[in-house]
Amino acid sequence: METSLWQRMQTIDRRVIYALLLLVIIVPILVPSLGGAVPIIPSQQSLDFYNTIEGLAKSDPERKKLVIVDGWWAAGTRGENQWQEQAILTHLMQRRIHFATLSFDPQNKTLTQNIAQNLAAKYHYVYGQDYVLWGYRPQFVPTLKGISSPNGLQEAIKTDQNGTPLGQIPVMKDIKDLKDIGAIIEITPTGSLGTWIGLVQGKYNTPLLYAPTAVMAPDAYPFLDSGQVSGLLTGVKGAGDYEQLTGTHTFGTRATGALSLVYALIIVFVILGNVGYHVGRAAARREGQ
Amino acid sequence: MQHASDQWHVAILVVLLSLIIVVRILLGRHGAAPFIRRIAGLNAIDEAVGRATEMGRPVVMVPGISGLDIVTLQALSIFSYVARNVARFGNRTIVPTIDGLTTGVAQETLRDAYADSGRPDLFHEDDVRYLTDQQFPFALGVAGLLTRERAAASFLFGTFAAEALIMAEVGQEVGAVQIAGTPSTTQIPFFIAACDYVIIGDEYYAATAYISRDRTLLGSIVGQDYCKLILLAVALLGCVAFTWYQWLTQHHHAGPLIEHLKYIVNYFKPG
Amino acid sequence: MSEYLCHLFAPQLLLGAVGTIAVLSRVFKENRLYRLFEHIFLGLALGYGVEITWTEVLRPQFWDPLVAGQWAWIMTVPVGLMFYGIYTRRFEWMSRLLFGVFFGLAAGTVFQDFSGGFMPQVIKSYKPLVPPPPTPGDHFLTLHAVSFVLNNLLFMTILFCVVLYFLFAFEQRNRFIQGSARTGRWFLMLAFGAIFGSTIMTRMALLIDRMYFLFVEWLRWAKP
Amino acid sequence: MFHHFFAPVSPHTHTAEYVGKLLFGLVFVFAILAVLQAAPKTWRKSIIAVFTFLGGIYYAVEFFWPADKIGPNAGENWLTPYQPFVANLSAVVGSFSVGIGMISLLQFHTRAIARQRAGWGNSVALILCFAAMLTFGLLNQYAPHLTIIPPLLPFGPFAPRAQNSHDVFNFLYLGGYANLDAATFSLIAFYIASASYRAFRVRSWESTLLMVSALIVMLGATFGAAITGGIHPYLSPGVENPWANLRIERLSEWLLTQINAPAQRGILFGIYVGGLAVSLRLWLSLERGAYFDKEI
Repeated sequence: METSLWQRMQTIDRRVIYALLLLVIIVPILVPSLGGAVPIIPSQQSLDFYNTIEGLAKSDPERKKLVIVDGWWAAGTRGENQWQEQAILTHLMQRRIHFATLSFDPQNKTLTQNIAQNLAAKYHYVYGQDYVLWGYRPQFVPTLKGISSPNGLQEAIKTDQNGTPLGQIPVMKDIKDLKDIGAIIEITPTGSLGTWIGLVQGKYNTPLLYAPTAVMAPDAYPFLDSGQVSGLLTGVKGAGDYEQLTGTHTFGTRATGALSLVYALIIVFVILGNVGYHVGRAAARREGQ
Repeated sequence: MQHASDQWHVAILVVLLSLIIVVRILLGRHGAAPFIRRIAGLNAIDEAVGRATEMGRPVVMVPGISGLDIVTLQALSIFSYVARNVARFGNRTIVPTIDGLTTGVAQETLRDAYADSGRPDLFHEDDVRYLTDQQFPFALGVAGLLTRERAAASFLFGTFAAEALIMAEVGQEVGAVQIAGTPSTTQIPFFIAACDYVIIGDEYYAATAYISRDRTLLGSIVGQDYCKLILLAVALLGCVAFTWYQWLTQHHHAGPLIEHLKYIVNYFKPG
Repeated sequence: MSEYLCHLFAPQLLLGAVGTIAVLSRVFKENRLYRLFEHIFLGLALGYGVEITWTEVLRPQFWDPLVAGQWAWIMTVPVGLMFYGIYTRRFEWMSRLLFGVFFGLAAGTVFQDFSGGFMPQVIKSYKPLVPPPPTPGDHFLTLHAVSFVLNNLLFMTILFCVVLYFLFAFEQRNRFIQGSARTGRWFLMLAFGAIFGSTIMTRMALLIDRMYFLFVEWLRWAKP
Repeated sequence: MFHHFFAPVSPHTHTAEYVGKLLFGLVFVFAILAVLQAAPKTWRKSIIAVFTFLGGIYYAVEFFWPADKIGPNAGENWLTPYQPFVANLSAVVGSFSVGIGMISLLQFHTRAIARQRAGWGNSVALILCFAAMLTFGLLNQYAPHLTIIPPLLPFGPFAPRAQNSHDVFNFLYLGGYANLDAATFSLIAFYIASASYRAFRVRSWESTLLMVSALIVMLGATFGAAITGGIHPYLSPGVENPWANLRIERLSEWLLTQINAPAQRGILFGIYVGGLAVSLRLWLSLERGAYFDKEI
């Protein structure tokens, strides 16, 4: 018996699916113009993230405050977190906001340093004047407790990652405690959000911005509702949103384009399977009669 | 909470629940065998084993990716029952493991199962195969094993994480009948998508009682049901008390009742 | 050109790239290269696992203290040897003895785990069915109040139905109980769908990252 | 006195005492084991039950014993300080089992090679990789600067500089292991695509619910916002649009927080109670099933 079109639609060879999947991922990577052509509509949460930084740039024209960028990601989740960090640091540098980076993963120190230094060269950011790399701290909770204690920030961090005392770094001169922190950005694949909220954010309602991997994002929804988290970048889509908002288009944009195509592909396959299944069944019933 | 003295009432409740379970276990040994409802996925085990035999291809059983803990032990108990049937049909069972201790216990379990069914000749030490103690190499090893042994049935029971879908889809690809069960909630959707039958949530812990009909275990299931009902009642009563309390405070009532309700609401609250 | 070739054949990068291609080729067809790399992977993992056991557990917690004078650690060696009883009929029960201690250790933590890990979840389920006092300047007072109550009511209903579905020892003769349990299963399906949907992005990001590794970092066919 | 006996002994200054105590320790434990072995076979089940109970008693008593409310040790009782020791002890004894799996695997593959079973070449690769990883992993710890490959050529991929054991370890770990790990993880992307194609069919009410919920969450994460983008979140500045709750990303968020959260919590009720029951059965040696029913 000849297989009908409907039957073929519900039994597409898995290899066809895999080949098309690879195709929609590879093409946007190799052809940036194509990857960038897929429209990206920033989500409300990404917009909130962006607007928080913009608001900070406006409310603190003398750049007295510092933004803490905390990274907990390593090579395993670089596919998501690397592009988030790159997009976020780009935005901070575009608005010439001073920032400090902090890592709670030993690998993250080097990864963050690479991103920061590459971007610093492009935006003429001077180390020590405009930004500082605090480096790796093995102990999460004690460090957060130190940062949030009155006038305790310098004591908690002590030196940057090269061992230079913070007192000798110009950008850190007037940063004494949480009141001098404009925002905290957490880029992570771990469930560290609750601790930041509990120990740090609540003290002076410092804006807390969260950039997790996509699987971790739902954990943040209750805190977004309550206003404890001011913005959320979800995985690589969040990075793409952010590149769209800041007008820089690097790999994050292409990856987001690829991601949209992947989702579209899966949805098309689901539709094909369903149409084939139902029309085929109806046809079979008619034949049966 | 780190110690019972942080919140005595919580600790007392836990002791009470434990006592209920132990008492029901002891009671279960006497009198009529307790009732247990149908669990569809477990009924399919025999069908899967039978089909594997018809095809003349082995049955693969994966006891999850955690070490030798309570979840893995449950899986091995289930496998022992299944392996007995497999042996009776004169078929082979292959068990890849991720943990040295599990390997030892699994070898013993299977050897006994095959001996009990009168087919000790069919059991080979090599069929319980330690692969590695790392998650993804293990998944890749299981995928290779499913393909090369052309498994006709695959049982995935135990703790699973992201790698679950690799094993389940490869099993699907080679055409194995698949039955999966796990207390790892986040992997259940992927098992539903790729397997023929899925044991959900704590059906997993009921499985040994269900297939063995052992009175001790059935008694334990009864005790567990009482515990769940008590905990549900605590949650529902807490909800009612909280609602009442909010209502009274918002309507500017004061008095002893509101204090009582506040006490009830905060009874189990930490700190 | 030669700089590019040197880059392509840099051993570490080349091994990673060929290994990645070999593993990914599995989805199209089980092949020899894949099988080779499957075994390479298992071998590396086994060696790594043994190395980690030594450097992260045995060396710092056993060997270093022992040679520094804490002689009593030597007593763990005969105890550890009990595991190997499984290889003999005579001493097999010794391994059971040691397994028993480990089962006991694991079981002993259950009280703390249940009280500290699970009871807070029960307490978090006290959802009030009365809306909080209105915030001034709210344009949709009634809507917010109604949705607050409905959402909390839904929460309690789902919890109730799902727990009922997981009762095993009671015959569900009662229509209400039967219906609730069935509804519980439907809610479970909605939840599982949501989990499925929310996991896809992270998984796809991993594949995109692998392609980035192959085409951008290794082949350099596109700019980073 | 007890404390004094177990106190550390310097192997350098008190060598004789150190060696003597080492020997004593070994003999002492072996003697206990010999006594246990000599006990009548019928006692064995009870002996195991007693040891199992003793194994669990530390954590149980540590939990139920009242903790100090105030003072320097607030939040601790007299057993709490031993927690790291108990954890260390069980980790050390547990790691001695590392050989069991290794023996099983190496046996399997050496046999495959000896009998030249199909694919025995792969078994050779496995054993070589195992040996290389173990050797260079340990060398990387103890002698990272040891030269392994001298500078062979002044040019080419094998760099003009010598490769030390740290470099070889990186080749194996970062080049091999880490990349293969990432590649295997990314296989899931393929499988998730084929699984959703097959599973998301309007076959029954249940599979429809699964599909609809998954599709909403998927759309909410990417271009779904475009579909319902016409619904503005605000009617005018500061005034919310009530219809915005129908935007796909809001629906997705609602599914995850209002449907998924309570359903998962319901599952947790059963899982924690089930875990409690199994733990109690194991601890009190009431467990039944293959491994536990066997006569010994």
